[in-house]
Amino acid sequence: MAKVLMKGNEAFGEGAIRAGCRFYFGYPITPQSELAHFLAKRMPEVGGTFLQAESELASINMVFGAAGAGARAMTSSSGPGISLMQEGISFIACAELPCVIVNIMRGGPGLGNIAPVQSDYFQATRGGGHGDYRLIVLAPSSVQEIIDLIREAFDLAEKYLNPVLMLGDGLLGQMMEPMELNEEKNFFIPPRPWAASGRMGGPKRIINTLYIVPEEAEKHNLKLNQKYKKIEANEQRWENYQTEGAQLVLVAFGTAARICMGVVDYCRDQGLPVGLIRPITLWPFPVKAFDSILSLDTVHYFLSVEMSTGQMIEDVRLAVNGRRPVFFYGRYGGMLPVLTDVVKEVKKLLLEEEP
Amino acid sequence: MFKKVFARTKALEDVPFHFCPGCTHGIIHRLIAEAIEELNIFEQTIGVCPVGCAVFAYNYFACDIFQAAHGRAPAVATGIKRALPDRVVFTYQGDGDLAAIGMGEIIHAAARGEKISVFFINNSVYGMTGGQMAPTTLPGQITATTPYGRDREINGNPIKVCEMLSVIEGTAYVARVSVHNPASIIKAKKAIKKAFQVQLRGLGFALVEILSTCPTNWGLSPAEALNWLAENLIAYYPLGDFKIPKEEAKNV
Amino acid sequence: MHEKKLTIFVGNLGSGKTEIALNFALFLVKQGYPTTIVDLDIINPYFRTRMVRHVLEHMGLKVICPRGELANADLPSLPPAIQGVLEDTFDYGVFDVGGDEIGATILGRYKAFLLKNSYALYYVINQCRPFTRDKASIVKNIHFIEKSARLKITGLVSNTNLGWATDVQTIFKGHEVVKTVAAELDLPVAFLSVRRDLMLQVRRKLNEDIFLLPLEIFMQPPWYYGIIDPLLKIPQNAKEIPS
Amino acid sequence: MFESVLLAGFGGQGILSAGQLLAYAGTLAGKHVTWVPSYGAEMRGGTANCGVTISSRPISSPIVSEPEALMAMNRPSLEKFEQSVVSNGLIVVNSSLVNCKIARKDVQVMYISANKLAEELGNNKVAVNIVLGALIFLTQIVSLELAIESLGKVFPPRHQKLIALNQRALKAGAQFFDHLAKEKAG
Repeated sequence: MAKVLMKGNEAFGEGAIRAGCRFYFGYPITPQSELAHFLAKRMPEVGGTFLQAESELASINMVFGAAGAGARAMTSSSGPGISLMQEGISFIACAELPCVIVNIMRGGPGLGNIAPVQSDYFQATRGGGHGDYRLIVLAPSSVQEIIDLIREAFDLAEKYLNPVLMLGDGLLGQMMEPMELNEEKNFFIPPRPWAASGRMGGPKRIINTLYIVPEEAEKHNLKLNQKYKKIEANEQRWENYQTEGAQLVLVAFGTAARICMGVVDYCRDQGLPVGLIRPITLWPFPVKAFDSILSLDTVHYFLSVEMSTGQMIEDVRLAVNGRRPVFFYGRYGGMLPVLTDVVKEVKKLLLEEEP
Repeated sequence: MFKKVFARTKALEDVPFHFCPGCTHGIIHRLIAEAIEELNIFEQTIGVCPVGCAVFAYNYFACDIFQAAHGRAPAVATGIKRALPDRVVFTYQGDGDLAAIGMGEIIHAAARGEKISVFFINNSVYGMTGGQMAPTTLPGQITATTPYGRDREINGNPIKVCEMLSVIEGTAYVARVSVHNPASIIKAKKAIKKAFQVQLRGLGFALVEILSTCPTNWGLSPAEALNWLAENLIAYYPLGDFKIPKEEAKNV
Repeated sequence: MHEKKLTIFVGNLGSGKTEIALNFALFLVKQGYPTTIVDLDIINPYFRTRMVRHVLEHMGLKVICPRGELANADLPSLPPAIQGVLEDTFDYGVFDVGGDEIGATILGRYKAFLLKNSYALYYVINQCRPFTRDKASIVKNIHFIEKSARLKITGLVSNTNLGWATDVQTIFKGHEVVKTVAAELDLPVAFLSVRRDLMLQVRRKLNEDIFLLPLEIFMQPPWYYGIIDPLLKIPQNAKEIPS
Repeated sequence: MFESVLLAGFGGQGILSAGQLLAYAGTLAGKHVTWVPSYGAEMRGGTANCGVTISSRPISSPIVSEPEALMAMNRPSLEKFEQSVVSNGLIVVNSSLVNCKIARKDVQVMYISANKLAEELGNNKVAVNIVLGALIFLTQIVSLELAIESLGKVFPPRHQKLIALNQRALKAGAQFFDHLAKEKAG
């Protein structure tokens, strides 16, 4: 198939349509508005529904309604809007409904700015809202990967009856890359016996998140937790880039990972033994990647490179579990790590730190 | 031979209500269920219940049903109706749910002319959380959070939901009814049925505000509460149709 | 002490109404009176009679409170059986009402019934609580509660305490304030309640003729469950104050 | 071999579209391509810039922080990015809007009065594609033919007139230095 040149935000939209999503509810916010613009045009072409809600509170609850009624639904926003959605996301996770939420991160806290950051990592990977729940979090790092992963996002949501969050940043949403479109027709939406879609002669279905008796709420929490354990065991995804023989392994996702790939290329050209682990699932965090790389015994250090003051590093440390030192390099508030600065940091570690 | 003159509606489950004795939620549940049965729409109806005293409505209505976050029922109903346009979707919301935290959702669902039926239960007080001030609490009315009576200077003015929504273009039918005596209950039933019919005919957004009692938080016996409703609530919130479908308006 | 068939306890938040109501009801049971306790607390989400329903029933008390999942709900949901207690001419009824004038509002709906029956409406005072430190503020609160309950208080209960940190001095100091309130409003002090382990000391020092109600403490925070007897004896380390 | 280009100017000059045109041409050539815009407060009215990388290898970082070629459409963007260009790199300057000379000695600098040439073509707005044509000619990052073909991707078919005009602009820019080279040679 011929390649097309697409913006990241557009790829989220086209990918969703090719994954069989026919319901989008959202509210504009920079830097993800192109996703809404794209779907406003595209949804009517495929007989789908695009609805601009009055707020993020409403859009996530429209997703709750549509998903509970059996539809494949999604919404998207950026940090401040995702914060407003947390109540609804918690409800959807509790009610075990499938849906996809896209967060194109922007600078924060507060109103912040519209520059690319990765500072919603904690919010995304720790559930985000109230209560004990998790979202499956996918972090693409190229436009091609956006369109490939969003289909997987819908399938995972369906498989585990759990919301899936796709975490990108402003740069990933705004940049253009050529990519190959996947086949449109072979998405599969399984039957939904749990959907409250009108009894139509069948049994009564209730979409509910109220468990007023603590004993029952504990049981439901346990059920959710068992599901999360299964996801942790089965769904860790990552990419190893030049990790063979690497003494220093960078850890980065999304845009930061793209920059780090450049760093690795540059360092390898200079004969420096540097590699990269790029987590693709942020939750479940790819602990297995670290176990397998540490078994090789060549690695001396890890360096977590993030567009935040250090959030993913906590998961890196948990995964490394004291077996090697973990260092941090980050830029914040919408500033991007520059290739040469990361290289400087790498050289400093390789030359100055005792292994 | 005996002739059966009264039977339980199949749109309600055969379980006891949790509502306090004398609370009119039970009557309203029953009226909605009867309307669903009489219009023969039970199999395709999907309800959305609120947070508030009616939070357990999903245990009572026998149709498919959602339990929504506080105030978000109109957004949830929008999602359902857009996904399944041939189903009948209704929300059941109290005054805190609809007129305070969920004001944004209800106004925009109305403005979009969302084809849903909204039943708005107004008893001028927060029942669930212990009798605090509602957006519809009357001036001077004592509640847990207005111990000296609602003062307009401090707490502002009550919101008249029907009057407000009737000027929005997307609404097709807006009416206020009460359930304080048999005559008003018959009228309420008619309005509820009409709200479903407006949806079935695809005319747009329909809302019925139902004045209701809360003997427990008003501190009145059930009989006194009905009188208080008639004397005070109706005086402030006049009953009647605020908007009827255009085609009917022509005939009048 | 028990000439009235219905006894209703009201008071400010944290005054000890629930403990008083439970102990008073159990006292009636021990005297051989068939007694029902009604949990009318729609205010407080925790520390309600319904939490210890099984223990109370084991001790011979009838308990009326929302059943099943509703017991955990923060909804009023008054059981219709309450009406039965009001109309019963044989059983004794003890009502545990929620705190402050907000909790007392609920009595308004039963006013018609209460007027027909003989009842005692007791206002419980813990002088150690912030809104009831002195005579003036106690009198003010009594008026608030009478207004929202639409009923007149018929007696006071002297229940000054600091939880596990209570000592005899605290009790007497509080009781003196309660007596001044009683004098001002011309109300009797129905009884003085004292934690069972302090009874002997109080009785020794007391030089007035007043009924002493010994208290077992039922409303325990969960971390006490491990160190006390299921039938709620005084904890070993009674110095520790549960927050 | 040029791979990374930074296009910079002020909002409204068509910088982002010119970058897209270049990216499309790279895609048609079967190369690996990335296009990254600047945005933020700069998006409206201030300086606008975008980085385009075209390579036969997979592109690791899409961010063009040290461009091999810079296309400066006005003075503020030249001042902002002049120092970021790699040693032995290329800077193409729109001399219609930049009235100073560049101090750096380690880069090749080419001046083209694009707005004047655009006016000669009848539309001031195509200045950006005149400079782009020049840049393509000087760097050979893609072929001019593919850039011309890509115009059909950037403009909808109903804008046939604009496509033709921009085609002339690209060619004019390329020919400007072609003639200059031939004059020097001749």
